[in-house]
Amino acid sequence: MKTVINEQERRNFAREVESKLHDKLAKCYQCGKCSAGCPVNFEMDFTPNQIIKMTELGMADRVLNSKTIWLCVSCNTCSTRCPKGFEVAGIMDVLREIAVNRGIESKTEKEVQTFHEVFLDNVKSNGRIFELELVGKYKLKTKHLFRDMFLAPKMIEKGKLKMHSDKVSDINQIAKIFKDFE
Amino acid sequence: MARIGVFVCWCGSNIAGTVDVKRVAEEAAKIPGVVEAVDYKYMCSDPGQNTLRKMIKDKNLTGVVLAACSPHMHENTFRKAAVKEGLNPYFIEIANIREQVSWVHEDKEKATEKAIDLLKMMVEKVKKNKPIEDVRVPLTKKALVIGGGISGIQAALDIANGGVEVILVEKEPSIGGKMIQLDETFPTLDCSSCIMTPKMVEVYQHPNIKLYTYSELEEVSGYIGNFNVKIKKKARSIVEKDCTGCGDCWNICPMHKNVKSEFNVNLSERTAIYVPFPQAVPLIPVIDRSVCLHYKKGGKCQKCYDACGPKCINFDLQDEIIEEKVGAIVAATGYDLMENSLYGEYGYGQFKDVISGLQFERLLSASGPTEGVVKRPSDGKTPETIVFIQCVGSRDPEKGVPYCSKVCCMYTAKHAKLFAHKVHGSQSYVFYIDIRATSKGYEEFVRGTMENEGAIYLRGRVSKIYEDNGKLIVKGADTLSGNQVEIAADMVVLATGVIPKKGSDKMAQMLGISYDKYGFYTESHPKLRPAESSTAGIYLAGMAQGPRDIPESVVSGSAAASKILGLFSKSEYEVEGTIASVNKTTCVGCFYCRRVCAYSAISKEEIKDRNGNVLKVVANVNSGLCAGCGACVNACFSKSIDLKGYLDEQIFAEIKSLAV
Amino acid sequence: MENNIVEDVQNARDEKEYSAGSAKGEDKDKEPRIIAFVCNWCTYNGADLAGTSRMKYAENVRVIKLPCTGRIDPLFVVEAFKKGAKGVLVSGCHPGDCHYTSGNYHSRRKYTAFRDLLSYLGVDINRVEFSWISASEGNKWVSVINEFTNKIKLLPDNSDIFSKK
Amino acid sequence: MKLAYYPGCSLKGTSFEYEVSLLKILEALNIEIQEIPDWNCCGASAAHSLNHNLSVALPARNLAIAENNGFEEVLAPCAACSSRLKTAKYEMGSDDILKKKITDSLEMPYSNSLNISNMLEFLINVAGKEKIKSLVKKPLSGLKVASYYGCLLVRPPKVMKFDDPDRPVSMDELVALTGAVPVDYSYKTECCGAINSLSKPDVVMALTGKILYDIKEHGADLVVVACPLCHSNLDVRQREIERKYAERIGLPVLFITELLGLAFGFSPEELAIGGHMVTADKVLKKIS
Repeated sequence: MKTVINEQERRNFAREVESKLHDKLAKCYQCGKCSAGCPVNFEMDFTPNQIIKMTELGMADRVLNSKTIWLCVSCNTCSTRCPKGFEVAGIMDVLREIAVNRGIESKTEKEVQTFHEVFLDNVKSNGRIFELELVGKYKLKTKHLFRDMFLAPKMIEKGKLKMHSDKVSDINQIAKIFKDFE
Repeated sequence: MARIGVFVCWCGSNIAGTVDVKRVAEEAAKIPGVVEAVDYKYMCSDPGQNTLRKMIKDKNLTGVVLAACSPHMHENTFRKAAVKEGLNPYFIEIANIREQVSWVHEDKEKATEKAIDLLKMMVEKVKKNKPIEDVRVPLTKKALVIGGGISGIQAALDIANGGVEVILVEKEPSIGGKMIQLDETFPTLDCSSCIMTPKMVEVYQHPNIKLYTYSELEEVSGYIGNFNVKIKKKARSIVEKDCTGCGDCWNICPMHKNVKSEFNVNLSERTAIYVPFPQAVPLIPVIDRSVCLHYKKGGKCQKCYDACGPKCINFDLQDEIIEEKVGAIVAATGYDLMENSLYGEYGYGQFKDVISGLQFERLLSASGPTEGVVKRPSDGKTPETIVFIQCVGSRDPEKGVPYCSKVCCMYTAKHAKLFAHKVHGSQSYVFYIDIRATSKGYEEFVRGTMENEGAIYLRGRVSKIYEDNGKLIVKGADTLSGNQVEIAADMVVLATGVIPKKGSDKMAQMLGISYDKYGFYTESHPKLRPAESSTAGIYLAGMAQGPRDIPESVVSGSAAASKILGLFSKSEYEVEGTIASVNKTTCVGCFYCRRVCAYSAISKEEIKDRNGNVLKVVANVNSGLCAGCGACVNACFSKSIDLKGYLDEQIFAEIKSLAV
Repeated sequence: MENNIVEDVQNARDEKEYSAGSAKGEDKDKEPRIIAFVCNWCTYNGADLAGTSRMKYAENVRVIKLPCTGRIDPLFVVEAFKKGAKGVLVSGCHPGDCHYTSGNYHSRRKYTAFRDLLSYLGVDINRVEFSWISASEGNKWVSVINEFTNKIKLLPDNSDIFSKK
Repeated sequence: MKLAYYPGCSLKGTSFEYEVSLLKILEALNIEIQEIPDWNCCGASAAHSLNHNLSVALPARNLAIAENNGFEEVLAPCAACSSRLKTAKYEMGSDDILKKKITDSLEMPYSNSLNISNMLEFLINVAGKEKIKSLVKKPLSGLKVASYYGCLLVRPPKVMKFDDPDRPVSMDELVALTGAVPVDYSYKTECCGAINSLSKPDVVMALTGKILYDIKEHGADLVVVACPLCHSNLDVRQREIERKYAERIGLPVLFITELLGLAFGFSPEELAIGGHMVTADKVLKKIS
């Protein structure tokens, strides 16, 4: 792999991330403790420390299209153990947000992205999560109709899947929050 | 009224080429108070100096101004000449018309104007000069060394061999410090106790060294050449002069296997009456009163007393306070290792086979708990795979310290090497971030561990250690290949960061020396005065200043010693007289000056009436400690401190001379 | 001895005449004078180095040597302006290099507070410069002096700096 | 002190057992709580993954309502909810501009002064260990219990400010109060895969499997958790994991509130233990 670094682009991207992150990329000295402890590192295409370095070097395309940013489960193991107190989990949030803002759809981790989107839609319309609706819409969108289907009957039997949900009564305020911050 | 003589030097054509020296002299002669102004080709030459001396004598001068080269060149030359004619040396002032005029300007008119200005300034200043006497401080030619580790031992021996008496104070029951706990030392792999023990014995037997072990510094007062120290000699419960070190007492102590050995870093046990290790110096036991049954159970147990042939055990001995006068002090208080239990993810304290680097030293050592056979603390089995983790606590501003501990790269390479030597077919893995091997032979040593002993180095940190079926699963990263790696190890050794000895900040406060935010003592100048503390007469050595290895610790001990021998080579300590002095009539005792003084040179003085009642408390400048920086002058709200040689009125006179 | 007394009396008389004389010689077109308060260890040596290296710079500066910037009383600066200086430079060792450990920090702290006071007194704070020049920075001394001199020359010439505008 | 209760969506849905048992033990502890009126979803992982400001604004509405209703303390039993509420408080505490934007949007005064507790914090700091101990009527002696903390109860420490992030003890202490034996094992704070349960089931099963098999190996009879998502992954997916790795686990997963409830003398039915996918019947026989 070879990357020609364009200083202007590098600086723009690094600064965009830093300003959203409220942290400095240069703090990272690449010890790799984040990657060492990451529970989902084995599925990632780049380790978290590589993502940090690539962000610093302005490799926006590669970072924003990576599997890593969508596979991160925000368990915060990395941030907790980072000797430099760097916001490792935080940078994943920032990169996901930038990717979404730029309209980049994850090619490999579409399900994760879709799940988050469906989830937020559900919050937007109900104010709370209606689990049955959430699962249903997610399955429709991803066409994984039958995955996990065998769980459903038993869950219904145990009373875990409710057939209706309580909505937030002041749903206008929820709509306003979404309008103000979306 | 002032009688000033002015000399304008040509410096050949160096000055005369650009400055109209005749005109400068003519202008000078017009200044009131100037009795004569002359120009001369080379003032620093012998004839030049004679001209100066002659005029001082003939014209009965009260002050001299030379317009010449930088005072850093010849101020001393002219001062010496003045002294020969009975003039106080501080009545010589120099207007620097070479470095500041002739060499840096080209326009002769403007250069001459400037030269006249500079000369005028000095004439006005010298009119306000007052005689200054250099300060002479008597010296007590005896040194105190605090800390009996390698750097303290080196300092003590060097001073003692220079013919000066030394008092060595060590907190622990034996001298030897951390170095005596080590097995072999990098990069030569010579056995630590083989090179250390003879030095310890030499200290013990040296006629010029008085050794106080199991003792602590209690109080320090005074200043360079004249320190008064109080040493607390903690009660050993042994009459030292009678003890033969036979061992009958500690062999019979019923507290066998009950107390963790400090020397073996908790890997073995000791008794309540004990010597920390067999080669201890002095070989005199001490009773640990916090665990001894005699003290805990109201005097019932006295087995050691019964077993002791010379009957040198005395349960009633009390702490003693010893007072000494010394002229100089070496602070060599050493270091501690960070607490590994801060790292919950590494399971230190939870998993028995996760140990510290110092513990591994003890496992390697022939005098250690396993007699040099590497065994796992959990089950005594010989480990086949060991994972070494570097930078545990170091370079970790979140949980540890941000600095590099400097010795860990090297001792880890040594550990891996010795492990390969001791256990054939074994395998070491070393997690590192950067390898710092910068001294002579170090890089080759580390390469040797990789290339010849087959240690695998992985660039990355470890995140977590799990226990699984008697193995330690080490989950780390290899950032070079971009992989998460898991290694099943039999043992994990943590290269723990170095921190200052516990209480080093208190010690610094007692000594009046400065220390950094971690507690390491700071040097008077980081490059040029590395052996001196910020306080005159107190010197630094060893890890108390910051992480360093054995050779550097030895060098620093010797450096401190040579500074002290140099100090003691004169009959008195001389300080330039340009120091601060307090006007005790106007001082209001706010002591803001104390807060800015970097030398702890300002003390409180009580002004008493005839009956001994304290009228007020004022600042007093200790001439032995004052370095003459003048920060206190600037800090004083009541304008009660001034700096000799740079008095307020002198500076104002200089400024005034420039009035247009 | 007697001779001396005669000379002294003469001197005292001269002093009055001399001051009167120099006041007469005041010249409106005179180059602005800059007073530099420097520490003995770093900046003074830096200036010496500029000399031994035969670097050239503006003639306007008059150096007053003190042991440490920590000794430089803000009143010296006020006095300098009162006595007609058009600019004042304070220069010492770089942070961390102070010969006296911390004198330059005390100085810096003092001057941060002092700037407001100067400005209140009616001094354009552009006329006060604070810089770190080490003993090895002869070239920096030269550039600081030249730049500061140029800056002073460009400022409007209000010869009486203390009169509030 | 008025105690606010923020149930969150899970406790009203898939993890209803948590709420049932929680209300039971609070009743026994004589602690009164009131649900935050008209609360909304905290946004969970989805909000902070896609929109940082939204992830602060959604929980902020709940906090603002609670504050304006005179509450000083909020109990958020769901680990994810408490994490989001605490993070929102932390973020608004360190970013005045964001705080202003949010309060402007909510059109409510808000001082950011509420204390937020997750279940473990609440039990230890608010209810108190002494009081809990005094209520134990039926000691669960002989039962070996593994506490599973997961991520969000203790991480990140600068936001949570509770227990040790790598060697937590609070849940084990609660287990010990019931008379049961806490089981030590390695994966106490390993992540179970969390929100990726639906989108990346394979990853979740690998992570959860590792945790469950480790607990099993250390001889525990059951697992306790204080997080609906952990519970869902450990309990609902357990049979699937057994099938995938062809090795039985059979570990009932209880909420810590259920375990305390049992020790307080409530019946399994009262605590809705029957709502779990992995049956606890066999284990419960051990103590009856």
